[in-house]
Amino acid sequence: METTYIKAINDALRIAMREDENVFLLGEDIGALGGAFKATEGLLDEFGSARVLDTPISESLIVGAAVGAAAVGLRPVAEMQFADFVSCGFDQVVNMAATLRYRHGGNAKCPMVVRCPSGSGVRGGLFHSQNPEAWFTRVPGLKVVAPATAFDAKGLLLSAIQDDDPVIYFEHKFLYRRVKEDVPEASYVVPIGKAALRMEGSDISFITYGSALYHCLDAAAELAKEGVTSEVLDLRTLLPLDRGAILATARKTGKVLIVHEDRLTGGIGGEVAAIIAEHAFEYLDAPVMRLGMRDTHNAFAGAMEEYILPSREKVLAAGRKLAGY
Amino acid sequence: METTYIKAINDALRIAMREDENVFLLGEDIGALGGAFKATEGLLDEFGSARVLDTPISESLIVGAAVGAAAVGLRPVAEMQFADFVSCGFDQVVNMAATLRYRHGGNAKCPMVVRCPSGSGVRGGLFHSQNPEAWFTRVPGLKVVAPATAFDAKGLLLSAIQDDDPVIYFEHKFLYRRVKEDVPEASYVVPIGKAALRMEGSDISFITYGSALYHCLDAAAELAKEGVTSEVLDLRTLLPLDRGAILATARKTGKVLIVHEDRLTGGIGGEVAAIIAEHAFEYLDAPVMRLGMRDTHNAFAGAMEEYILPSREKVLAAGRKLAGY
Amino acid sequence: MERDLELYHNLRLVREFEGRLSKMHHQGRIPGGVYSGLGQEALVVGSVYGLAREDFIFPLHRDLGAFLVKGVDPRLLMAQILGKKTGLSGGRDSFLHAGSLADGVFGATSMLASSLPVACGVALKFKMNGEPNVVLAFFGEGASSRGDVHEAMNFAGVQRLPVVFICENNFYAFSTPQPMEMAVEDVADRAAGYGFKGHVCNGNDLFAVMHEVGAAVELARRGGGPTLIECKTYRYSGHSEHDTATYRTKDELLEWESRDPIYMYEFYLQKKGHDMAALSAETGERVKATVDEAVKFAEDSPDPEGPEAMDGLYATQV
Amino acid sequence: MERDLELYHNLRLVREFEGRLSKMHHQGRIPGGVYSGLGQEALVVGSVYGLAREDFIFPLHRDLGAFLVKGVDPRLLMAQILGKKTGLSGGRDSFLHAGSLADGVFGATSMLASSLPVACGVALKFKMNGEPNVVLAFFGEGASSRGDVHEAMNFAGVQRLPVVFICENNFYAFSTPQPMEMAVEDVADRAAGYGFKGHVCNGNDLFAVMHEVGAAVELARRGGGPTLIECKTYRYSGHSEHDTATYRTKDELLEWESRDPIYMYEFYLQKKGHDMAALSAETGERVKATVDEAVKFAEDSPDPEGPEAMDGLYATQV
Ligand SMILES: Cc1ncc(C[n+]2csc(CCOP(=O)(O)OP(=O)(O)O)c2C)c(N)n1
Ligand SMILES: Cc1ncc(C[n+]2csc(CCOP(=O)(O)OP(=O)(O)O)c2C)c(N)n1
Ligand SMILES: [Mg+2]
Ligand SMILES: [Mg+2]
Repeated sequence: METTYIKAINDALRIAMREDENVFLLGEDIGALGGAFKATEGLLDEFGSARVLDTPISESLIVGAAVGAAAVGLRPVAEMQFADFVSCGFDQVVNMAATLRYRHGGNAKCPMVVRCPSGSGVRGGLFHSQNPEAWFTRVPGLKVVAPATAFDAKGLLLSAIQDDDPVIYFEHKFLYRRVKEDVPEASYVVPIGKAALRMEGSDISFITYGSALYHCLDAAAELAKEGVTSEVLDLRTLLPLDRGAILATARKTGKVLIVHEDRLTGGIGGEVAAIIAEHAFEYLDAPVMRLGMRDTHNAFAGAMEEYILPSREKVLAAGRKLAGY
Repeated sequence: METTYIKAINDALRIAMREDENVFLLGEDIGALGGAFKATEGLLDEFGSARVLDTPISESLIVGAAVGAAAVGLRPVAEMQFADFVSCGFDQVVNMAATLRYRHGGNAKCPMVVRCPSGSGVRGGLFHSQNPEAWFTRVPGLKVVAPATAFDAKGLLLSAIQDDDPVIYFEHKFLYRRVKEDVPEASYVVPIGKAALRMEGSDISFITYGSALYHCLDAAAELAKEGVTSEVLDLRTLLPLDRGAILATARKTGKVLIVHEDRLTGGIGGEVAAIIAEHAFEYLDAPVMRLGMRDTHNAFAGAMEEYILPSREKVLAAGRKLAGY
Repeated sequence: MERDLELYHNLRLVREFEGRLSKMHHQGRIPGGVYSGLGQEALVVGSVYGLAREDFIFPLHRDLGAFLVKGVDPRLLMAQILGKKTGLSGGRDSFLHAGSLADGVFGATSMLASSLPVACGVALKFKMNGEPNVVLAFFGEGASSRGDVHEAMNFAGVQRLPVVFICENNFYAFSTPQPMEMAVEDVADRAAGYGFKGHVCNGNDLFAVMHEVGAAVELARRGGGPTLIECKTYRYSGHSEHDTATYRTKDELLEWESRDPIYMYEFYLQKKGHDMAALSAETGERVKATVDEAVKFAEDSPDPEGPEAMDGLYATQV
Repeated sequence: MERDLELYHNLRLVREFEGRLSKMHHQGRIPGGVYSGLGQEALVVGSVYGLAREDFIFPLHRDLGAFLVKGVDPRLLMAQILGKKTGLSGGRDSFLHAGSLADGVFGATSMLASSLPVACGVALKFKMNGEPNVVLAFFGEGASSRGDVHEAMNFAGVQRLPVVFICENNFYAFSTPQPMEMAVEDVADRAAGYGFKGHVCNGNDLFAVMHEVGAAVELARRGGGPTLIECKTYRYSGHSEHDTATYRTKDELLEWESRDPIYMYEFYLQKKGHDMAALSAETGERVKATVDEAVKFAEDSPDPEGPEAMDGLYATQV
């Protein structure tokens, strides 16, 4: 069935709640309103206000309460209204959730999901456009996923809800209604920790995730016309990284361009580049290149946002340069 | 004068407060107690409780109030009792302080310092050992420094206090009383943004900062006996990185080992490796190697802490491997 | 008399500005979100009117009027809302995510209530330097649930800071009605737990607001410490102009529209002997002209260039 | 009668355990920090005694006694404190940064008061599933300044959660005296702002604690929602065993030592006709034996191996 990315999320939540009565949702305006982006639309009607819980504006409480509920057997799915606000519940994510099992000597589970609507390109400005994923990919005990397709949005969310560890789920606002594709109606999972090879080729590799996937696919299609064949690897899971897939494509083509919408400095691209530079060094035929948002804040004005974000054209230019090495 | 690292910090605070009456301190137990680590010892007596302000246990308030005071012309130096607790004031650092100037169209200043006693090796366990620096190095608008020597501890703190931008100052608990060296009594600054070449050589490069510097120096000394000469670059400032110095040493030796106490995945080493892999590729004779804390939490037990942290021996082994390429 | 008319002018200016934004939004002339304060004019005018330039205000997303009353140039504010180069943030952010420190207006981030600790920092400076200035920190009843509110009020109580906390209780946080946000009727009750006074007032009644906030401001100036004033009010529009506000009833809206702050104030002016028809028309002309000019200025202003996104990050580049 | 003696045993056990730690610390036999609860025994015993295994407690750094009363094996607790493989966290962290979910004891992080939102989450499960269990969430008067306390109490009020918040007011947060932490005398006053009751009680008086907390627990079990109980008490030791506590006077300490909770309770037992000399000696022997055994178990336990630091991060490895 043709399904948008946001509808896929909605479907996953509904399926998970039907399959397991321990699954419940909490967050701001997720009930009657169905969430700021309608991710939870219709769920209050079907499951009632105990399982679709509207909270006060208290991000630290939302995450913390999810940890507590998870520790005693529920499977909470918390929503941040925007990913940007996870900074207000930061301690609960990185110290409370991430270490729960560890500090209980392994005798605890923390099966919770924090949904974070993230990303730029929607004229959101400084505080409604952030890509905070790399704050969390450096925290052991967490898992971090960032689907780019509607299929993955659904399958990764179902995986995340079934997972016994805390999963930070970054859903991309720009893709909500722009991505539309055939998605099975039934329940299925996309495994956490596995990247997806979206395109096979032999000349250069794009390693990417989230909204930037589409720039890479577009650029790869264009490059194909120029006789350059590309691999496009969609990471999907950012913690733990699929090192096998990363190294395989790097070794295969010897030329890697890492692309993400997150800021260049401190984005996950640095980690990916470092892994390649250390473990695929002998195979490299060119510098490991990176393209990310420029090192500034998420400026609002159209020309500014365009200037700082990766785009099809920027990826293409970088890809050409790489292919030319 | 022979001065410990912690005494150098104390001296810098005293000098700054004498030089500029707009400088004041705020934090938990910094007054009568002189701080959990005695960094502010004696300052209450000299400057009074208005300028050495004991606050309630409210990290978000501490950082936020510093931003407010800075915006109207004071120069606050906030203390986190442990760096780990900066997670409780995270939003104020990354959203409020870091964007203040930007969102006021450039017409604002935020001359504040957040002192964060960080680091492992002191049997502090999960929440008194953290190295949170890389959460902040991905945030434009902030500056991040991490001195390794007593001289730098003083000079960088004085620089940070004089700087018109928010500076997150990571001081290393392990070094507080273990580092002792000649430090000028007078006021001086160490410029933010400049790395220091601690040792010159031609075979391999260590790039490091903080407590790991000493492991690198020890390993380099040992390697010298084996006929391998090393460069040791102490980054000192982590945002902005001194790209010039990083690339210079990488190009010179063609063999780089990045070492930090911060966790391997997501530490600043990934960023440094990526910069080298992209911009010094042609000069590389070996994989860019990294050594950091293992990807887990700061475990408490002695053998565990030893197992996960970098050490002289681990650096030496990695250095030998690198030299052997 | 002078004051009566100034207040009236302010009320009408705020409403005209807000109303225009709503219209422009529906015409697709505004690039970002618009969070209307229509209906809450008495609250912002009554609390900010009469402050000195050196006093600071910390407005939130619905406090556009506070910018205007505090002295921010309507043209710059409109340019800010349109994301223009001439806007307060030079196009870097939109709507009220910008301030004008020279006018004593602190720009908020989006993180609700995160401004309150910062407001304490400004007040701390006033106290430390013995300056007789005050800080007004606004927050919604929804934002009152955030931890930063607690940390800020507690600290303000301990340090007896010259800050007035103003809670705009408009009974909803986005779609969430007050009973889902808190188990009490009055946020003002919380002041007792911080060692200062809390008062509830009718936020649609200009005089009530001026009276309560005025007294709190005077107390703060005299070194008497903080006060919490809760103003009960109502927003006519949805949460943002995108929101159709189906979570509330038409009757409820009607009830509140009948308590319209400007209407109430006009009744007062009429009692005082003004020819309200004439005054209303004349004031309407004036504020319309001001807003027209602001719109023209803003729309004629250049957009920022892309590379300007890299400027303004640091005061001292390394 | 049975109960009287059990309570006495608990009080003495906690004191013996705490006292032993202090001694061992000074002998250099404890690798990390020790935060003594000596003097606060009535508070932890009185509040935790009588809870069911399914009830949950959220102890903080000074609530070692709460672990013991709730049923955590003293040997495992001692092993935890020594960082042994047999400890609750298997050596991964030290002292009270570990819990035992099977015993209904939630392990805290170091971030003070960050447990309170989590306590609400556990209570939410009890409410959702209609289980008649309760949650006790402890926090110091110092920790009361953190935003998480506010967010948690507000939410607990809205949802009428079965949680009892217990503020241990021992008048200091590390070196900071209460007047620098808050502008009120009683933290309990804050409950009113969250729509539930707050009570102050003498935390050194076992009966007072049992009475207040007991009533709150019963209320919570019946679906009556949260309560805040503030217990005034005093820690005899410094903040940690490293702290010489020069920020307070000898006289103040003496005054509080004269309100010793165990002494008070022994006076009660004596009034009830017990031969206190005999009972005290006998109980002393028993608790000494228990702690001896715990120490022996812990010290004989193996240290964890280095690579174990990598285990326990994930339930389902990828
Ligand atoms: C920390 C944080 N969480 C969530 C939001 C999203 N948000 C923006 S406005 C709003 C409702 C605010 O309600 P209230 O404080 O009552 O102000 P009002 O809009 O009613 O004037 C929400 C939830 C935010 N901006 N910041
Ligand atoms: C968020 C946070 N900030 C600071 C600290 C450091 N710290 C540990 S205990 C303590 C004092 C706590 O005082 P209180 O809550 O009154 O408990 P008490 O020690 O008096 O029992 C401080 C400041 C911490 N653990 N967590
Ligand atoms: Mg509201
Ligand atoms: Mg205390």
